[in-house]
Amino acid sequence: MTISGIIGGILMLCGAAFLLLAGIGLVRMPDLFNRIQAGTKATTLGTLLTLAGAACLRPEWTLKLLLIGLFILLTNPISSQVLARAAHRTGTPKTAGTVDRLADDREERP
Amino acid sequence: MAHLAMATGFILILIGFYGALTNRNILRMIVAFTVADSGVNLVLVAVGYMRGRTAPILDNTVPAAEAAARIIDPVPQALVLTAIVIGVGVTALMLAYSYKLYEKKRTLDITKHTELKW
Amino acid sequence: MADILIYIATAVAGVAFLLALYRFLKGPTAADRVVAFDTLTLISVVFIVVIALGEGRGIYLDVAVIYALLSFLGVIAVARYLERGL
Amino acid sequence: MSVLFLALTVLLAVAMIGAAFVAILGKSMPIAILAAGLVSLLASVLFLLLASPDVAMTEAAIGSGLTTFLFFFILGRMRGGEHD
Repeated sequence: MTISGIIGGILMLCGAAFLLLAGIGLVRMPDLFNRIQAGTKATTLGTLLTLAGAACLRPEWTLKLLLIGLFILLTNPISSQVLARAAHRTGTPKTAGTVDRLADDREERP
Repeated sequence: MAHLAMATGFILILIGFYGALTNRNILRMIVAFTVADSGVNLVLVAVGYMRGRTAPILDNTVPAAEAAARIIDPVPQALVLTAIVIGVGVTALMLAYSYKLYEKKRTLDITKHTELKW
Repeated sequence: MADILIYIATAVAGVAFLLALYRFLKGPTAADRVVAFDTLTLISVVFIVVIALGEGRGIYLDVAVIYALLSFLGVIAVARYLERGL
Repeated sequence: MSVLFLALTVLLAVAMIGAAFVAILGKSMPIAILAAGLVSLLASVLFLLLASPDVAMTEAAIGSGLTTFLFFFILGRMRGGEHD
């Protein structure tokens, strides 16, 4: 029942709320690229907030939690970018009304 | 908790054997064996679990003086550690044989490979 | 107080886990399932941190380090395969 | 905390059985391999709940990372013929 414990709990709750938003976006979004948007950005922020909350609850674990956060911050954008590139190259169907400047450029200058 | 994990392991073993017996594609059969392998490891770890105890690694929270009353048995964990490593070796061997079979006949259907010798 | 907040946070993360699992089981294309796989891995990292807090052992966090590094490898392998590159 | 751990065990068990059914009955080969990798990855969280972090580390590294990579390597070499 200290002040840092309550701050840590609230940070963990915020992180879990972002994870829930990512889950809802993963179910409700219409096509693949929107799902990549929801499923990697929101989970990165949610996991980092949860790690910060755990660091407030247990200050002696801060170094290890910082290492985990660094790895997530390095690897998660790379994986989402590689996945989006693969999906774009294999011609995944997009929802109606999508503006695709990359495909237009490829058609003009093959 | 340990009983639930053990039940999950047995269900995974049954699902894996069902898939290995009913699929015709060789790669599908290897994937099903991998699932059954995970189930076997889960059952072995769940056998060694004791309620209310913690992991057998000594550090500040578990000093060596009171370790015997607070840690679980490390022998099943050592067995499972060996089983995981041997499992990946067996999987690699099966994949190498499936690749040789594919090079020979250009198909992965198990009913097309009926010779006793190749 | 902090315990109750951790309980609620884990319950909310569990709901997110179920939603991502629904997308993994149903997803129309393979790439949808890869996105759901990535999300499930990150929610599992949160679960590992909660388990380490509950047991009070700092050694459990090493598993989360391995997780954060190796989920990346699986996603990269699938994406390179889908791109006809591997 | 034991109620929380029991609820996590139920959640992971349901997810593992669902992923195992996808691995057996899924339509295409990459989906089946990915689902088998998910079974290994969730099994490693369950190993951690059963108080064995060393087994969890090995399972996450070998069962999920190396096995998935091996399967996709072989599947990429076999491209061109019929898989199913």
